[in-house]
Amino acid sequence: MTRYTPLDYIGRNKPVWCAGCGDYGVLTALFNVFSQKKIDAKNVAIISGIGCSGRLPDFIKAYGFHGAHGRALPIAIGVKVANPSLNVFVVGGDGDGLSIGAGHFPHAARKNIDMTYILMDNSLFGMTKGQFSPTSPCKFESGSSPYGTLEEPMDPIALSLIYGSTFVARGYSGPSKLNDLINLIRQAMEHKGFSFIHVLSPCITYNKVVTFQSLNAQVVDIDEKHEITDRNEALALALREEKLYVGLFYKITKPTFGERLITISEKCGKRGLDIERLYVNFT
Amino acid sequence: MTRYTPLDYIGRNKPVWCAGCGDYGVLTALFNVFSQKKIDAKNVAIISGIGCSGRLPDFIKAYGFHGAHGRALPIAIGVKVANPSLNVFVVGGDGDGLSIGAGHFPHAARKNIDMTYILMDNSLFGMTKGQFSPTSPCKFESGSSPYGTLEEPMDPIALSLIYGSTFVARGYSGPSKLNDLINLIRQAMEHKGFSFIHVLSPCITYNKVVTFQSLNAQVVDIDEKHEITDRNEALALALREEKLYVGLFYKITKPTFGERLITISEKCGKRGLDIERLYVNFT
Amino acid sequence: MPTDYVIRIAGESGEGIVLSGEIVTLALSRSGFNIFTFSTYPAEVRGGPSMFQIRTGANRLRSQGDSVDILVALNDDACDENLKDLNEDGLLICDGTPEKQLNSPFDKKVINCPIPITEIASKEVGVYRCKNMVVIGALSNLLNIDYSIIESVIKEKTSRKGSHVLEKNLLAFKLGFDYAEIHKTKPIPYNLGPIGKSEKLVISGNEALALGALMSGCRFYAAYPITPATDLMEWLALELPGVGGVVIQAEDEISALGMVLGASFAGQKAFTATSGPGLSLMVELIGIASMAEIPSVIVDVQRGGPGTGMPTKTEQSDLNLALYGTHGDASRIVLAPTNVEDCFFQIINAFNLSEKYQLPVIILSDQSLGHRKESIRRPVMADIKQSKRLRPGDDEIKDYRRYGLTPAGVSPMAIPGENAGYYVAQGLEHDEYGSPCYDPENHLRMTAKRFRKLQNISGDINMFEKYGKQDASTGIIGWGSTEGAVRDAFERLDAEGYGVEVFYPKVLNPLPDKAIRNFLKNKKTILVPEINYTGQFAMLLRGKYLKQVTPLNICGGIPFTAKEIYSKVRELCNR
Amino acid sequence: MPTDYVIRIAGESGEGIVLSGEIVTLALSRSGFNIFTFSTYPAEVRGGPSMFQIRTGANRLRSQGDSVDILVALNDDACDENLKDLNEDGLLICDGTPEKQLNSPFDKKVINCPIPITEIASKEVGVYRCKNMVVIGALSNLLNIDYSIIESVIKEKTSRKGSHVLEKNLLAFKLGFDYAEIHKTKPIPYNLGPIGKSEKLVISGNEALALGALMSGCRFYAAYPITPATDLMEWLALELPGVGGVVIQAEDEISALGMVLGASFAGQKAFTATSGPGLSLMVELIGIASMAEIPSVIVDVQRGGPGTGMPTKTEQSDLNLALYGTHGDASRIVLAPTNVEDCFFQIINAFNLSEKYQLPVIILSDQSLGHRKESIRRPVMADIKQSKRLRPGDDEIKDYRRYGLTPAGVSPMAIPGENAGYYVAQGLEHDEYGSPCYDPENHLRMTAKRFRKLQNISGDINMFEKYGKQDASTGIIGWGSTEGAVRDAFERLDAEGYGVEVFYPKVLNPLPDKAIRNFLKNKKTILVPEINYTGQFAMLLRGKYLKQVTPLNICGGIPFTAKEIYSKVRELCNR
Ligand SMILES: Cc1ncc(C[n+]2csc(CCOP(=O)(O)OP(=O)(O)O)c2C)c(N)n1
Ligand SMILES: Cc1ncc(C[n+]2csc(CCOP(=O)(O)OP(=O)(O)O)c2C)c(N)n1
Ligand code: SF4
Ligand code: SF4
Ligand SMILES: [Mg+2]
Ligand SMILES: [Mg+2]
Repeated sequence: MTRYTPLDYIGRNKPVWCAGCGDYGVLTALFNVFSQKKIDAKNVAIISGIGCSGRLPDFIKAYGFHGAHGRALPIAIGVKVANPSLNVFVVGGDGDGLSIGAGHFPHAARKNIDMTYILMDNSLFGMTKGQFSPTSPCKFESGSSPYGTLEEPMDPIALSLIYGSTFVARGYSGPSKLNDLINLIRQAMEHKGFSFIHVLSPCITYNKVVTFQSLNAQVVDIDEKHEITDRNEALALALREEKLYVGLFYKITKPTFGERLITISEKCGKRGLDIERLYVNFT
Repeated sequence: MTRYTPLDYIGRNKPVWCAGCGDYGVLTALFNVFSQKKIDAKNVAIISGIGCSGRLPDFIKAYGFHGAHGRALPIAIGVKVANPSLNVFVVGGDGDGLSIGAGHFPHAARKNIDMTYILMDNSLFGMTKGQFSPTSPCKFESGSSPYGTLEEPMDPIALSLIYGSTFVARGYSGPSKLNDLINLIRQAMEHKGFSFIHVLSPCITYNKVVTFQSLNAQVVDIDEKHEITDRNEALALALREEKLYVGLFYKITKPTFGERLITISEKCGKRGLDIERLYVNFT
Repeated sequence: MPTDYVIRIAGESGEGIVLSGEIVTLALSRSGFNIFTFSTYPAEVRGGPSMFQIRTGANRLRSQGDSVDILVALNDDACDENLKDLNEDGLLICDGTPEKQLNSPFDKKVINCPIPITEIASKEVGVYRCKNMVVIGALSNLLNIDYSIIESVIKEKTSRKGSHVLEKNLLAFKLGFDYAEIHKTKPIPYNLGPIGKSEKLVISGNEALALGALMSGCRFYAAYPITPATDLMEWLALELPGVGGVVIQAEDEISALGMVLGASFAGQKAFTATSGPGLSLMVELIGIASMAEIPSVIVDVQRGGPGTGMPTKTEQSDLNLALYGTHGDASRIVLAPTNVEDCFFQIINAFNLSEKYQLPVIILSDQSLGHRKESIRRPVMADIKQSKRLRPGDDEIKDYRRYGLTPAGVSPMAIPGENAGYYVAQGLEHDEYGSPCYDPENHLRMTAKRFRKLQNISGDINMFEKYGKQDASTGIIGWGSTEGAVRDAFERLDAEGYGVEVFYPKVLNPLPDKAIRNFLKNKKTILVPEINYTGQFAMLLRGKYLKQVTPLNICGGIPFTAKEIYSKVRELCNR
Repeated sequence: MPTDYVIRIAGESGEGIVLSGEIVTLALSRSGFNIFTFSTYPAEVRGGPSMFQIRTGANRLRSQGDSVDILVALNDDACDENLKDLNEDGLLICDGTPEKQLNSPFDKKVINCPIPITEIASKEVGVYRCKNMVVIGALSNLLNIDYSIIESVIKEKTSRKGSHVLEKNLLAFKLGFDYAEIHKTKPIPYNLGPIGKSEKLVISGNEALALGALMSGCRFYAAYPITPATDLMEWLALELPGVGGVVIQAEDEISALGMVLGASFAGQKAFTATSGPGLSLMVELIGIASMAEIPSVIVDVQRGGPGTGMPTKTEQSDLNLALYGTHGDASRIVLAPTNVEDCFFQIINAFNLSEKYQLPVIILSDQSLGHRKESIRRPVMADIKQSKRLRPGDDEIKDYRRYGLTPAGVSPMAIPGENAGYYVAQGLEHDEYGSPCYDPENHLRMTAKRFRKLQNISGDINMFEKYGKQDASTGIIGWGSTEGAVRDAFERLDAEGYGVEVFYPKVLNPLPDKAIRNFLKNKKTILVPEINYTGQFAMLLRGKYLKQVTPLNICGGIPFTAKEIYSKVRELCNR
């Protein structure tokens, strides 16, 4: 690439999202982060599952993998481990990441893979036309819950903290917080380790409860005094029910999976391919 | 049943566990709980996945379902919802519940299904001969991690708390804590809602790090003053790294999934099977 | 004089095409006409071409029609796109004023009725989104569909969006009607006239499956949303609680089937529905159901594959997965309903077979069948037979062998809570008691037991449909949703004197061998139409009956037309 | 005079049977003999019968042997259990004193060498668990296997358990040797004598796959433990990091294959191995690999199914799942190695085909092949050819079409980080650029492209093995691990003048059609031996070639003996 304006990262396909969908905010933020950091798109891989949010890789100039519903994290781990020099992003919805993909999230986080996971949360399944999701509020009425949901919503921030992510933040795709979102994504990308950003990204077509309007009234910036290296404090902040905090909850440094892999290779003394030594196993 | 001694609950099959395996402790505890509560075995369903621990249903007189690796929780939900009068238990290993089954745990917990999940944790995969598991300590050397593991272990208590279990406890299958384990399981069974017991249950054949000996030195009873209805306190206790607390971490009362289902039926006015009313949809 | 005609409403996803189609459908049905709908739409929520097609007439309809009689185009792109399918003397309702010229080869003969749809909606009604209602108004006028019937359907379908919306909709409808009344120039030949109230239901394949399940006594449904099966869940979520049933949205398809197995183990009739990707995820547990002998029903509303494929398009490419999906030799039953009414009957069969034989039963529907609406006779509750599971008697409980070796392979199944028939539903190979057992003879014995259950099924239900001349040298044998197009083609061929016999098995595993052998015996040419690339059913027939067949495959995500079948058979006969 | 003999060490799981078998195996191999092992053990860690069988001799060995020449029984149950398999004039080493009487029909002719195994271990050595070493000592003496060779193998295999354990083991070994020396009464006929050092490796099927993968340049492995595939992972976990590779234990099989696809997308050769339950879970992603055209290799070490089935027993019942598993029509390659050496070659083929055609490749091994050890020639690195992925050139990058329609169906694949060939690996149906596309013609075109890739494969590798008389009227056609027993049977039949031809395809999808048609052409009787219940391969052959075949199925979790094949063919020929 020779130019790095946000427009230079526009992908081959026009977004198929409804006009006004929260996901445009995330896309715009990514354009801006890439531009700010003058990222060469050839070094970016964006891995997604299935959902409205999962269509993002089609709309951005970068390598992408639009695989199976809920499997973006394992695929991304493969990408990053195979080529540690790539900037790896995972994007997907609340259903993709917390419903069908719920089993992969803890394992990606605790490995501290050096990548950024952006969970675009609209509190329902947009792509399949509006059924409730793991983050739908209590008693949420939807096509599959016409009398209201029966379960309590999951809190992606708390989960991510317990799972061992080393960078945990919440952003909001509403215009008022777009700059903050850009900053969060940039910091996440700069962070060495597993960074998780929970983005409140409303579905304007199916969600009549969690909307830009409702969120504008709820989101509150995290206090500047918040100690981002204290996991218990971060958890307490996440679990406080009255407020919906946005900003950086937690950030610490730990060896990444890649770094630990290198120590293993070193333990093995980089012996190289010595066939005769291998054959000793069998003689 | 006419007699209710612990021996009356012995199943058709002799345990196939290695002599000395921690899982015997859990089995004994269940015999005793059933005996204490004079449970009629015909009302008990024990659902398990695959693993050494998953073999438990074969050894106890009760209905059982020894299904697929990692799928005990969904199966158990089906059982309980279909027949709410059954006493439903889920038993299984750390691999079964936290590796392949990791995606089901949060969803069973937050539904607050009225059943008891006993996770028999030996910090490795016993059945497949000793590979590391999600609860293996850092740098754990095993068949599949000859140079030590690279990831941080998961903490089942913290997970369970964040997932929304309404009863969270840790037991230990060592002889010194067998009575406590019996009490915990009894309380869990009496609890209305999703009760989770993390049982430290060492594998004496493959685990040379997490052993009865090491655990005897580590386990500490939870202080009597601990406030069991305070989730943040319970979390803090779970996350304290120096100590391995055993006892009841957390217990609150919330409507169960079954109770909430009843409210839905009531909302629908128990209209019964009125075919003509249904046909209005199509005319 | 044709007894039926085809209306197509075409536009862009988001223009309310489906709603307008549904309103016209219901209005026509209430006017006494039979219905057969067909629609296509993109996988995305917004954007991309969308269309809703209604074939309607006095007699039973079995396919979507070969071409379009009345085309309603909500925008110019849609007009250009769809004009090729409009009959030469068809009626065109497009967006514009009478002066609008058409750049189409047909423009001379076509009856051109331009309506300023956008203008009326935006300016006169003041709501752009009301375009679809304007169009319904015009249709009502031009096709002589009773004004008040449509009006009341609009009220029912849109009133819960608030009185303001309803008012605007009704206004748009009226303006469309009036505009057409004033501006129509020629008499419109598409007028089936009044016909009187009908007793039929107008219902989709997915709805028929859901309704049939409910009427079969099923009270437990767990699933994970997936196109094109989600509406089945949504219907049940509304209706099952009212009859004491439960619908659970599981966290994924594995969990959904797990819940179904658990509920069935506990004594409930239970089922799940999904599409290809979900069925792929379920195959491990299908093996468990087969091994542990748990009755269970799984509906697969097939869509274009592989992978995420084409979520809103139809295909018949999951047959192999249904027949063979899961590791090991696992017995199971596979059913294939042929039309909407048959969906209703086949799910009843599915529950009965699954309860009786303690096997997983997979029903193969597809997007076109699941989403199309047809007029069907009203099912009568008293006609529905329900099979019961074999239960152990008191004497059998004493030394209870859950997996006892019986001549038919079916063993009595105890239910938790009912009596002391403790056993472990066992996914490991096991002996008669359910205790794990790896003895070689035992494995053979138990495998044979599980497959023995398939032997008696052909006696159980009416497993196939067959029509035409038995001595014909040309046969058509297919499965599932293609039957309607084949039947329409057959009737034309038959009328023209072509000797053809048609065979549609409803059970694809185990196939009704005797009847199929009989059918195949003296056929020279055997056409096997399928909506897939590799000819999965053709391969099954070849393997089972060692007979050469002529596959006819289409692979574009849309169903066969009767014409395609008709032409192919003529070509084969005239060769 | 037979040129080889069969030793079976039998006991209970936990008595160290496997270790003793491995020690004898290695000692025999170092003494220059060829090896073919066979073992059975329960799925549980403790308890249940276990046995380790070693066939050894001067020539290449291809099956486990029809019966046992030397039976070593560590306890009385094992003796009773296994005696039926001992030859009439076999050698029996059981636990007891010379006075011990055998209640067996053979006791007259059998050479009875009771050794007080338990007594020596418990009393003289003081360690009950050393029973297996006592037995090795006796074997060393009676079969004339070099004392010092065994001694050093014992040292290598058990020294890491500490010097105390090693000392006790060596003592037990010596006492067993000495006891046999003193008490043997007759000359023992099982003495193959010294033969000189061999250059061969003695290696299991799983190890050969792992070694082959490493030597093919594969540097990424992700898997989830499962019997009987776990040891493949454990070997790679030890060896791959040393050559700069990575082994990841994933949280489940779906994740494992996901990681493999990610790594391959990023340009690495990557693979996973599993058994049936894991393959079932992987089928959704196999469809994605086929759709998005991601090279990937999946090993399935089959075990008894369905469900959890019989984890430690062998079966060939995942063929259908490998061929058809996943929704939709999904192209893939399926390979089936026939013996341990072939495992090595087939995984190299797998990587080459998968890279060249950008397809998922499934290798079907099984428990018996995966766990048996055979003597194989030393592979030479220089002989290993490696295919490269087609990459886009600079001009192609400009308007890069990842899924460009080419005559062979293979399109150049850009790699992230290398150049500006941005594209989205697409699980939705897509156009040439990878943009989602639901156009009917496009779907047909793209499906055809993905299947076109299968057309050229038969030219690529030596896809089959064929031997015997071409004009024979009796043929045997099978797949995978049964080849050895068939070859042994064939040689006997051939020597006896029965005209038989044998065909083993190494590629099961796409089958080498031309060669198979040729083979089938003038055969009257075609035997298809398979270790499964339903005859999955027989059904495939019937479907593809419309030819009647004679299935020979066993379904007990253990491999064929040559005798079973031999008898069946004789029966067919003499009919
Ligand atoms: C295995 C499988 N199951 C179900 C689906 C259908 N499906 C597609 S997207 C989706 C959920 C979308 O919700 P979310 O992940 O929150 O994304 P959103 O559309 O809301 O951005 C579902 C259930 C699928 N594609 N694959
Ligand atoms: C789908 C699938 N994958 C893998 C396996 C193999 N397997 C059986 S048990 C097990 C793990 C056992 O570990 P854990 O759950 O901790 O139970 P434990 O034996 O330690 O009690 C595995 C990987 C399987 N049975 N099914
Ligand atoms: S349906 Fe909702 S989530 Fe999907 S594109 Fe439209 S607004 Fe966005
Ligand atoms: S292997 Fe370990 S977990 Fe399994 S039975 Fe033996 S001691 Fe218990
Ligand atoms: Mg969402
Ligand atoms: Mg474990």
